[in-house]
Amino acid sequence: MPNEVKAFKPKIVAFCCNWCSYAGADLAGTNRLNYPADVKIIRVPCSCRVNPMFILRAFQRGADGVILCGCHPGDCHYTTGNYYARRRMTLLFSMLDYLGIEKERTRVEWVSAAEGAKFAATMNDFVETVTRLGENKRLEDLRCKE
Amino acid sequence: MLKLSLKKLDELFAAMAQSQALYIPADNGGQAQYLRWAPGMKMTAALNTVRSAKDFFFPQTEGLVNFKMTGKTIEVIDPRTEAEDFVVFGVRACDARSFSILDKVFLVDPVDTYYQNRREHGTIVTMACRQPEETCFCTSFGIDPTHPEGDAVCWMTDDALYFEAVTPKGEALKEKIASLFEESDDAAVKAQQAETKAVLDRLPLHTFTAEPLGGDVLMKVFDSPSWKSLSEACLGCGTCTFVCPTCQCYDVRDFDTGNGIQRFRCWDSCMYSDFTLMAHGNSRNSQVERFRQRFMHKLVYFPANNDGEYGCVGCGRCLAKCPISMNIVKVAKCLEGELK
Amino acid sequence: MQGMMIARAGELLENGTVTRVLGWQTGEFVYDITPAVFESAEELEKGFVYNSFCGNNLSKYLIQASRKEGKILVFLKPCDTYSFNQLIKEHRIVRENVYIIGIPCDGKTDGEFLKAKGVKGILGIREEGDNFVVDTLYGEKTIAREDALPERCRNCKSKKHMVYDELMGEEGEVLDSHRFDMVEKLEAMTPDERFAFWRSQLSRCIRCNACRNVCPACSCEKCVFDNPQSGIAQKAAADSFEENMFHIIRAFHVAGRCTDCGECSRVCPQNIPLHLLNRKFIKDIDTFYGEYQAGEDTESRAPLTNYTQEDVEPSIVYTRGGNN
Amino acid sequence: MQRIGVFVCWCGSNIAGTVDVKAVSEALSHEPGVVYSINYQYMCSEAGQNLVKDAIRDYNLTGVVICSCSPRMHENTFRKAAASAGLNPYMVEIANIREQCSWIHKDMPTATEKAIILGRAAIAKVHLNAPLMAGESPVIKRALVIGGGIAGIQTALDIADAGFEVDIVEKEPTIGGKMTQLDKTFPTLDCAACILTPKMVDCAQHEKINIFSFSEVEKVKGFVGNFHVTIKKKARFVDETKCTGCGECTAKCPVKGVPNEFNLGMDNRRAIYIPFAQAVPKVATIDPNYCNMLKNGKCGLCAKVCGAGAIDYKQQDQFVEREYGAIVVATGFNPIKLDQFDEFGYSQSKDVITSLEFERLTNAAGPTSGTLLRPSDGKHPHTIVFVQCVGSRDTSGCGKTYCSRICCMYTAKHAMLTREKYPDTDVYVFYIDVRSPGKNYDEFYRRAVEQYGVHYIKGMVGKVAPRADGKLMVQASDLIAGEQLHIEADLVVLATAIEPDKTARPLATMLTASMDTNDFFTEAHAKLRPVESPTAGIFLSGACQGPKDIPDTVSQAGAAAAKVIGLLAKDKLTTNPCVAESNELMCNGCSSCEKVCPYGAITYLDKEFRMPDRTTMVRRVASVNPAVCQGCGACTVACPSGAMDLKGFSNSQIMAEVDAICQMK
Amino acid sequence: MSDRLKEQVLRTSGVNVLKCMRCGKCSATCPSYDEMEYHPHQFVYMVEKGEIEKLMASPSIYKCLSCFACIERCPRDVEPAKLVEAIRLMVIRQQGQNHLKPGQIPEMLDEELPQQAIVTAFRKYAK
Repeated sequence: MPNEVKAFKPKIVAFCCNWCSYAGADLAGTNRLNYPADVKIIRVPCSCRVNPMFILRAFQRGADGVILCGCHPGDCHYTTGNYYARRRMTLLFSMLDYLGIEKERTRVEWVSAAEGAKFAATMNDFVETVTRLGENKRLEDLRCKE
Repeated sequence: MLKLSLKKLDELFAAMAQSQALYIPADNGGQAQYLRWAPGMKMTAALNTVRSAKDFFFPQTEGLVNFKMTGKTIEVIDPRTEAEDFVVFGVRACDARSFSILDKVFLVDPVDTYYQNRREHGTIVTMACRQPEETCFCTSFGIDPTHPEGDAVCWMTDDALYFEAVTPKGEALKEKIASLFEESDDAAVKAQQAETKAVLDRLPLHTFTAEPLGGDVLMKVFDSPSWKSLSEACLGCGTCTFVCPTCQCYDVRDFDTGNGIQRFRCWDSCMYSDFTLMAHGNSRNSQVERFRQRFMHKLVYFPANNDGEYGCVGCGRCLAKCPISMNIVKVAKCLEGELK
Repeated sequence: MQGMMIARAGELLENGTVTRVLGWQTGEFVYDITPAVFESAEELEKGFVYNSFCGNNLSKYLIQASRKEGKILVFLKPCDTYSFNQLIKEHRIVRENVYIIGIPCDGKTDGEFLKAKGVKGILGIREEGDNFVVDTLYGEKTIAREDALPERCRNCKSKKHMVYDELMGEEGEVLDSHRFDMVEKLEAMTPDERFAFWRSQLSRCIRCNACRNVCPACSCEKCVFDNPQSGIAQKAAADSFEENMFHIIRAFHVAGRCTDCGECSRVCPQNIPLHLLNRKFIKDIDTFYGEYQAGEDTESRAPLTNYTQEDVEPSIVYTRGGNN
Repeated sequence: MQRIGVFVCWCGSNIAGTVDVKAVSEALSHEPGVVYSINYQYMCSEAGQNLVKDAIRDYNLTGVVICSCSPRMHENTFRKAAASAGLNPYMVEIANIREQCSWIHKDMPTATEKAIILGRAAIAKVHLNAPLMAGESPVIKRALVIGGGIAGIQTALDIADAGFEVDIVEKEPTIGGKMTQLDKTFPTLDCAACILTPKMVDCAQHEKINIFSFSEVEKVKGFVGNFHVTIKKKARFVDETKCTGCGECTAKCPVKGVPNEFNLGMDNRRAIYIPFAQAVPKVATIDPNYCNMLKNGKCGLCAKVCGAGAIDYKQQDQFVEREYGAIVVATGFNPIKLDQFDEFGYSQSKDVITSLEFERLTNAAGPTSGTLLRPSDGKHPHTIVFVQCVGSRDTSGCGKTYCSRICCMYTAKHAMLTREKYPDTDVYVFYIDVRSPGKNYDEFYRRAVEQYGVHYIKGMVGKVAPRADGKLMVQASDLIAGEQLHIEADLVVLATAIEPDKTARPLATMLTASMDTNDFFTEAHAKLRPVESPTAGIFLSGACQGPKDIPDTVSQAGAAAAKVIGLLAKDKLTTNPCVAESNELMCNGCSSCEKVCPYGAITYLDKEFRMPDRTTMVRRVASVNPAVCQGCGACTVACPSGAMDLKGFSNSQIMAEVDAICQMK
Repeated sequence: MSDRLKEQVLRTSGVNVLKCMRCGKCSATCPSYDEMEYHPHQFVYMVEKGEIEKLMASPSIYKCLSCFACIERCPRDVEPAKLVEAIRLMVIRQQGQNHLKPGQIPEMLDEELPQQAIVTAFRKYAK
């Protein structure tokens, strides 16, 4: 009898802005739209609150994928926050890719408060992508896995 | 004295690596460093490694104790695994001397068991120098680079390696590898030593001496007005300390793994603004004071406490690596000038 | 040039325009030059030097120096003037307290670089035409100037001073350099190759902080990596993650502010090509948000404190050409 | 160490149906710092809230974690409950185990495991929470309206009528703005002056309204509720308080050839002038560029004839400092310059005019006293060509990319009025699209076509060439007929695009209000907050926010006034305590944070610091105004040294959540 | 077929026909308007619809003077003249087979022939 291989369950951190994406996630819940429990949401006031440090920290602590959700560009509650977030994340992701770290582990998605379905679909897709990539090995801190 | 054709060097390494880990100076991305030998690995052509050999006994980071937290319970774990025996091959005379300086710090009471453990497991095979650099000044500290200290000593000529065991550890190693060697006289070694010594006399720093400094002139040197100008350009980075074979300061830090704490020590640098930072604040508040600490330690405090032995071995690494080219030689010469 | 500089600095000290001079001082060897402050003509005569080894970018020293009493004269090479401007933009230097003399530069080398070229035991160096003739313990060696210059100078981005109060010698031009060639080469690799490349480089890091402490953009009062409250403080890179973390965050913090002076790579004792990280950000910024050269001026908004509604989406990273 | 209480809500079966709430409260009770953990059917109910309150008292809780529905639902409920039990409301964190857990997962073990992790994250955060106090700032009960056009006037009147003081700052010698120059207004064709001048007079007479005419805003400091504004009263060389506006001086002034800006240079005024008869304030102004007395000290005639002794050649610019609780921007618009449009011959022929010039030509107070005459020869034009979209919807870089929005309607008005007054004229209107979406607008446009026989031609004019005989050769396409037309016209009227007034950009900088690429002020939210600027306390009225016609401008002016009244009606503003805070010891003063702050909440001060080596050093450091900061956190990431942090969502709090979520267990 | 042609026209011309807002200013400004069967604005619209063959067959393409007035005047930067040029080029390319072969050119060269003409000839016929 073959050894039972435990299916890989990725750890996903989702940063959601309070005004659009967190509300979008709530709407997904209200509409009972399923997405994997591997996704855990952290509420931030705005996508521009998310520091690249947080993303690296998540990977250090064992996350396999990090996704940032914010209001659609132009719809930011604070007018311009997501524009800055967009530039920061574009450059950060490009840098991670440049270092040879799988670029599919990071993602930015604009999800409005009305887009519960999009939120669920996005999370399903992201979990699938990260599951395919497997465990985060390139940006891991072994000390945190003891 | 034993002799081995350089063609058989790989065999020698293989033999040494058979029963223990073997580290040799090799190139990594163009930089010489000690690497664990694996078949095919070649020795570097560089005179010395960028980092010194102190890493083997006093690594840059070292786990001290772990605290594992489960809910509200804490478990204390000693992370040390029994160290395996290892051989460091190709250590230069300067680095070899540095171990005796480190021993004076870590093996005196209270003994640092982490250091002691590693020291006991290590066998040092040194290698005499043939082509010193202009930055070398080990002779200023009474070191003979043509005949280094060590558990065993090697000389390398154009075609052969000569081996001589010095300590019981060296003898033990010799036994394991003796079959590869042939007995030889020391004529070739002597010739090479003479040749190297001629070069040593032409080194720009061969007349340098730290002699005028030491514990006797402590306060005079301490209050020198030159510290300010000497340290003015210092960036406060740790390059000099981290490449130094004798710098032994460390800091103890906690790392939160999410499941507990790993307490580790890591090299500290007196050049850093948080060096010896305590609850009340910092005892050396300005870069001048921190800069002074480094050189006072090596040239004054250390000899004062250790029978006149300086805390420098003249390896020249800090001369080569300081981003602003300020170094112990410039400092010592300036202070000595003032003492005259 | 050195003579002119000493003479002019002496004049300015003499007539009271400045009270101090920031320049370079001779050392033990021909190449170990230290930035230094001179306060009199005698000091200048005794130790002031300007030659092919004066690679240090003096701009960062002005953060402290310009806050002291009196005006300070500083000699800035073209690439140092970019750093100066950037620091002015960030209100780090008190401009009124600085008198800048722009000086020409045809590339700076250093002892370590020559040694990497296989020169051992350097005793002296002469510049003969386009060559460096190096007198060593083991005989004389001739190296073409071009080969003796490190990457940052071979791909010099500008011989033009962005700011000065007075200029010595001819003003140069902003150059078309090939400084992104290596970045492009890396981009063309597979992620696995890139990962292997950066691991082999960054694993050598000894976290001496030389790159950070020399960097004119890394001029924080307290670096996040030194600050226990930041949550990411590190004293030593304990493992590969921390090596990556330090260099990613450092590059990110200087993104859009880095003038590409190349000091980080010059000072790295382990010869890690750190400028390739900064240049990646510069190149990305140029491609995504339009050409931007930090330090070109003192007014414009930096790319990371700016935006347009039409900016590219982060997904460009997945979709753009090149190797994945 | 905090003393944390954990409260797990069943939400009936909403949570308890999928999440093993007992297991959750049991698991979380073992977390460090947790001294109390319980589950209950409905935490948000009176009884549930009492559980929380009692536990706070009984167990001396310093932190509370509620595992329940979304914080968007009940965060406030539980904060209030905590406050009533004496715990700082910001010591409460919610773990969302309903919307983000029980409702999306079907499998109980999975959902329970996730709920525990979410609870742990909340506990980790609470450990680092600090009590926060909502601040208060007083409100100065006076508003400033910048711009005295119809937008500014309407806003000022509405605010003043509510009983608050209002200052209007107008850069021209009179208020009234562009509307004073119009003849009739669509779609009802009432005379602009007839509906505007009473409002201008109301302003002048309103005891709560203070008009600073011929004045500009020089400097703005402060924040919502508490602005300090310096107003520059430009020297008009006439004492406003003495001048009666009798007009004696303007009649006697010997300098006659000054182009009259009110009539767009189509006739002349004197060096001392009152812009028009109904000007408010009706006070003369001396134009120093033309006045002989001011230029070379010879003349002084006006001073001699002035019975009130109001002329003051020595008058200087004056600076007035005023305080305001709110500022309304109503800087309006201008037609663009036409120098990029040579094809229409505007600079080559006097008979090619802009629509605003056409307004003056048909206005009874205009240069022709209301008779439509060609500017070149004073003859009656028989063929008039109107060209729409001149410079609007232009992406080539010559004009403006947007639709100027008012041109279709005023062109229809011009065409209609021309046909009505001069039925013998042929009127052509070249259009790309006719946009008439307002109330009664399309009917208005159709009347021009159907009732007045205006020739509307779908197509564009390509060239206007003046001929030697004074005719204008108009070459245009008729896209529907598929032919190229060549019309001999007497007058060509260009419906010129409009752009924000040039003073708007520097003003926006002073106000730290954001602008779009066209220099229109941006609104806080395009749909939901259209009259507010993202900068608190700054409101927008009229065309400074985007092209607008009079009805829309007046509506927006009223809306802006309502917002201002709402603000001024408060004695104090409660500020959101979750704001950014700069640690001066770490701040570099680099200005990165200030650049990304959408609210202008960050200012800099030079502060003296004692250095570790006991010397002192003056450094520039950022300071956040908590009354203005909205807590987005953009500055925290822009700050390289980590000096800037956000209360309630601090770096360490967010990282603690990350850690808890990623924890290996 | 027409899709391929359209794509080719768009590629050669570099024009984005979707930017057109149908104002007709190009045709209003065109000096050759009356000579043309299809007018500048129709070029834009017909390319958008993919009716390239019709345009290729029309003498209109030779009536365009390439004065670029339409390009100059277009408020949307559509550049109709570039479309006309692109369609002309397509016709010329089609005719390629019936005309010179590169091999024929050398013997036709004479001293008087301007360099420009040689280069042009290669450009037109070398394929």
